[in-house]
Amino acid sequence: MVDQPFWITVISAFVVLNVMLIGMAYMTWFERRMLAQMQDRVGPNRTGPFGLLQPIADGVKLLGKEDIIPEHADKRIFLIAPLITFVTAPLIALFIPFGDPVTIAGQEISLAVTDISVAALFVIGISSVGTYGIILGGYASANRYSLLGALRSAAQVISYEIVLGLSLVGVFILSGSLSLVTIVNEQRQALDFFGVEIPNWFIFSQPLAFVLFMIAGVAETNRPPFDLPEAETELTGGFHTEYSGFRWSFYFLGEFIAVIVISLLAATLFLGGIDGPIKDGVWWLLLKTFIFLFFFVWLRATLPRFRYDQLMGLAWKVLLPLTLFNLLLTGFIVLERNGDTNVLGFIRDLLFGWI
Amino acid sequence: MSDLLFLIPLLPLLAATINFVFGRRMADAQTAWLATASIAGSFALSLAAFGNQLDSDEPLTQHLYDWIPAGLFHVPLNLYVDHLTAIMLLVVTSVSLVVHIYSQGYMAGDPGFYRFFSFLPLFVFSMLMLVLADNFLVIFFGWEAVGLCSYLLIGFYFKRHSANQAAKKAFIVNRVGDFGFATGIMLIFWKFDSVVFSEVFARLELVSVDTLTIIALLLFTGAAGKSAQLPLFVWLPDAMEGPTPVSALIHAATMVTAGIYMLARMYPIVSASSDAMFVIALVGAITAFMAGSIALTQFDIKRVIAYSTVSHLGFMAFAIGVGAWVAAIFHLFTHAFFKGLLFLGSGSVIHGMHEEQDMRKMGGLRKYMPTTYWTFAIAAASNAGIIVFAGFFSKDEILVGGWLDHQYALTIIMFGAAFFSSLYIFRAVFMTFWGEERFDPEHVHPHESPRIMTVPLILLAIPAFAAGVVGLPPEDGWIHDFLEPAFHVEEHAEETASAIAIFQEGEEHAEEGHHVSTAMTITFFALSTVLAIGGLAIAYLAYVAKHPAFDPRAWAERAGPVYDLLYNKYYLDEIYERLIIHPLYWISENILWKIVDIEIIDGTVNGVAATVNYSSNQLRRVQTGFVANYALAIAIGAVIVIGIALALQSDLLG
Amino acid sequence: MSTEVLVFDILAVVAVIAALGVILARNPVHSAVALIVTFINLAAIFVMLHAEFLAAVQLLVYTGAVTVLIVFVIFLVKVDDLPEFYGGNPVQRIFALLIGLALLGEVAAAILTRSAIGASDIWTAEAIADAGGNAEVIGQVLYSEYVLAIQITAVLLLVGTVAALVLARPASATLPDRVKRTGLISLAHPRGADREVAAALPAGLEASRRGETSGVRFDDRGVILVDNAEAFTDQTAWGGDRLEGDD
Amino acid sequence: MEELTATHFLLLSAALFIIGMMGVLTRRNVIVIFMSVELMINGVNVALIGFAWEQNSMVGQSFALFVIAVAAAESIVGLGIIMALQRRIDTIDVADVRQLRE
Repeated sequence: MVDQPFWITVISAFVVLNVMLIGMAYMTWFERRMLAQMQDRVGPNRTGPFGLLQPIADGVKLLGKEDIIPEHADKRIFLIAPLITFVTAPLIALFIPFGDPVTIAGQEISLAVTDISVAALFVIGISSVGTYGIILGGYASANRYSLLGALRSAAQVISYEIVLGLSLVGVFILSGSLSLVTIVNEQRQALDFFGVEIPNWFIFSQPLAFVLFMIAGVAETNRPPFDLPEAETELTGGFHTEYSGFRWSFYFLGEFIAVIVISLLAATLFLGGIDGPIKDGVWWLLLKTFIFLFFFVWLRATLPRFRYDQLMGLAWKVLLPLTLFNLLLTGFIVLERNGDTNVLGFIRDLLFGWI
Repeated sequence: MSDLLFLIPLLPLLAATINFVFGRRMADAQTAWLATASIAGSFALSLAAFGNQLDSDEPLTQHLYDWIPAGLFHVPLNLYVDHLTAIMLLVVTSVSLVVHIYSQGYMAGDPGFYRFFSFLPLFVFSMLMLVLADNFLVIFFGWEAVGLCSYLLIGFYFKRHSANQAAKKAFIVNRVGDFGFATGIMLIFWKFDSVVFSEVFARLELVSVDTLTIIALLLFTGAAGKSAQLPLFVWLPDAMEGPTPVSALIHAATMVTAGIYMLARMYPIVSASSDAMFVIALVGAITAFMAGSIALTQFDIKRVIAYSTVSHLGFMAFAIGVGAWVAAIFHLFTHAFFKGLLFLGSGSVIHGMHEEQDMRKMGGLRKYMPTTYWTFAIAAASNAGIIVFAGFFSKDEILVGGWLDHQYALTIIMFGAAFFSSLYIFRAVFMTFWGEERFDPEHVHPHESPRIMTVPLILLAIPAFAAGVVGLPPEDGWIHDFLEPAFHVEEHAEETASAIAIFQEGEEHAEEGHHVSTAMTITFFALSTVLAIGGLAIAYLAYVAKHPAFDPRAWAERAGPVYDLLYNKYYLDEIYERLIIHPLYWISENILWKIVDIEIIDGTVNGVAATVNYSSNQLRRVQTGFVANYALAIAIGAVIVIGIALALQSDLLG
Repeated sequence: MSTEVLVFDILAVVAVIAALGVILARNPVHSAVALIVTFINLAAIFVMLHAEFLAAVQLLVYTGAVTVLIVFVIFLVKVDDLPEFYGGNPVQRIFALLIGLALLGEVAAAILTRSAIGASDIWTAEAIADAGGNAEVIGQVLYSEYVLAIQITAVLLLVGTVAALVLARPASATLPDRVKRTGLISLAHPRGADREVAAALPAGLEASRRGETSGVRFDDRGVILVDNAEAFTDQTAWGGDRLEGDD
Repeated sequence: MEELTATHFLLLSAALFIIGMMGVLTRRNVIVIFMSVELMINGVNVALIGFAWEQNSMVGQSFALFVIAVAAAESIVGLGIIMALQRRIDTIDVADVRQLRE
């Protein structure tokens, strides 16, 4: 861990959060443009070159809109709820290592804003707090559709959060740490794969966990094809039916931040983060993240929405058993590799141990 | 080997459990073979244990777990196999195995088949635990468990009133003995602070001979109950209500010898007290004589054998009493085979005669059931002590032991008992298998039993005939060499029976041959043979040749009151009825019920109940049903408790 | 006053105020929100106490799972329909207040006069850092000294899960109930009703189902048909509601 | 109190515990009572972790972890009971649940 004064941490946190906000703003632009391309449309291209100023125009528009509060709404909660989603999402970015520590003016600065030993757990914990934005927002709207959307969303997020968390345990076992910095550093070693040197990215050693993580990540962010909470055709917008103006934009932006964060996490946890073939650095991380972002958009453009019972069934009956299996397998292989046990001995003990 | 000891009792227990739980749904053959296979496994392991002990003086032990670890009272559950145990293991498992096989034929078609085959292995388990015990509590556990199994199996035909009565009788009479046994164990724990055999035996010097006498007599009370000694033998003849294989296994070969085994196991305690030894010898001798004489007059074939069992148990007790320890175990060993065989043979007869047990309605059966006849005859010869048969050698050693111990009067009584042995058993043989056919040929068609029953008979006939070789040459045979380590501990009391001294010196002066001169051996051989052949001859003359001088009916009339006395089993049951049961009824009714129960106990209970009722009715108002109220009460309690703790801690209260 | 104490004071005061909010709020949802705030503050305090792992667990388990469940249950049991039950009976409340104050006084006295402090163990902050961090150390302790307890806890959780399933199962399963339940599920279920149940319906019952009382009936394929929109919309998607006049 | 000491945490713990206790004692809504119980449990956890911190020990943290696990199980069952209560007697008002009196 890098020993640095508190104020540097504050500054770096400020920088990261703002970068996240900008990234999120342009994520909207990116998504709209990509969707348009995929659907053989043009997309927003009027505001600025390639429509690059579109997010700013949108922001101005949303801020200028009226902030409507329904009559029977639980007013205080109605006001707070969007903020919960909006605030918790980018917090996760603070745990992600954006590079090796750099030395500026004799002061060593960590490019991971916080490097605590249980960072990965905090990531999951904070994302679970984000759920409250949805639940409470749906509840406070005093609207049946909103409540239904909120409940669906909460059930969905909780279910997939279990899959998300457990799919990471294999990574934790392999890296022997919950710290994201350590996990990245672990992946930067070379792995000898039948004579070929490949990076020790966990996507190679934990392919199943990676797939599960991505599925759960998509569901966790309420993105298509898992966007049941806001299923327009069924629930007229879900939990944010009653929201408008900048409060609505908080939900909207929170979701995009969550997408970016999940992409960052996937890149960090499974694709080696800042590790790259030529020179390690944040650019590799951004490249990988970008691939995942594209993947999210691609999903939205191509896949139809799941039915709700299918969605829950998928989480509990397919993904969860798979994660547990993956966990079992990983634990077993690690034990085997470390020589803490061996299959033959185990079977022998099992069969003949009583003698 | 040590590690596998636990399997010896565990296999039958498993079989018993499986049969008991699932037996109802299993086919009869499945339950039977499961039980038999488990016993066969135990037998094989027992053979292995025996083989191990054959050339080792080091006992096998296996620590299973600590049964009761309660401070000073520490009872481990250990299995312990020394030479004595090894012999007992062989006897128990081999006879059990044969009986299990036999029962498959005997019990075939019985509606309680699976029940039978769960109780029987359970009995074997209990008996093995008894035999394998290394401390008093475990032996007591086995002791009670075999009692329970005996109860269950005597009352096996629980729809029959007499079976239930007999079961209860066996159980209650045994309780009397067990009371003594338990008291003895308590006394031992009190005096020695341990219930483990080896620890107790090592501390014998701590207590006086008088205490040891009391302990030995208490233990003998238990043995008298289980091994049917006077005055507690009355249950054994009634126990014949159970299925015949049960009689063979439990009430002839194994359980009833538990008392003898236990006394032998308590060798250091018993041998330390010459008074106790004399009492044991006396009781044994009288039991042997009385039971033998009763057997002369009975007509139920199983009862004859039952009294014969009592009589032979008397022999064994006498042997213990005169210090002929090896002879006692030797006789136990041979007796298990020939008496088991007698019972199985009688079972075969009863089976062939359609459940007829009265010998007066038999006769001439030898041509119908030759296998049964020949095996029965071998067993009878063994029982009678005809020379070269197994029983001869073991019984003869007992008589020699008695003589050597200078118990001349008792030994002469024992000669009488030996003569009776021959007389009554051949009486049974001749009445059953010889002479005219007294059954009704219209209704009874005697037939040989199926092979599953005759094969066990043949299997048992071999040791019943030949088991005596282990005691050859007399007084110095292999069994002496084998068992003497078990009866060889430091001398405790000076006045111990001389036989012990003989064994001890025998170790040192083997060439002197135990002080038993060849002349004496031959004399006793001759005497025994004369008596046995005499019994045989008289029985033949009376029941086959019909010699007028030996007409049984005439003799019965001539003996008159003596005959009645014998026929009615010395009126023991009636005496118990008068002396114990009637007064108990009276006390129960007039004092315990009318005064103690109604006035004192009921009064107290009702008074307490009324008080509780009243106060509860008052207290009921506290129960508001509001959870919050209850929580409040808890909180108040917490405040008070913490307050008290704080006050005690601080200096407020000085 | 050091920064640490200041931070602690802020967190603690917020936690206590939120805790008061839990028990004072009239709306259970507000209570739950206050509870979340308390929990998050406590998680932060745990971080101050070098218990990062516990802080994360606090966040995951309490904030992320337990409270979400509570909020769920609040929605499911429809608190708004209940009569006002903000407070208990006044006597009880006064008593409770007094008892609470007394206990607070006692405990505060005990804490402030505390003199006996046990011997220090080996896990100083440096030792923990050397051993690889809080999670590693707690893992070592748990899986060495408390390995049996861990196993038992796992079993407890499993039992708890099963118990919850049993408890949350509908109380009775008589045929009408089954029909009702199946009917309700089937409405949201594109594959239609449970045909076996529909087939097992006695004729009379089916007739009554066809009648006005419920507005729900079965056709001969076992598919449930709804007569009017009331019968459909008057039930919740989570099956907690009943049909009109269906008592 | 210049330095951060265990006393701080113990006082916080006591405060949370007693607030939770008051909630249990005064409220009638089972769910709020339930939340109050969670508060009490958390109070205890603060004390456990505070002691662990004071004594550089891991025992307190381990215990707190077990407390959390047990509380999780308790919450599943507790909420299940609340659901059953609602379904069975159509209320979650403890004042209406008076079967204990019988």
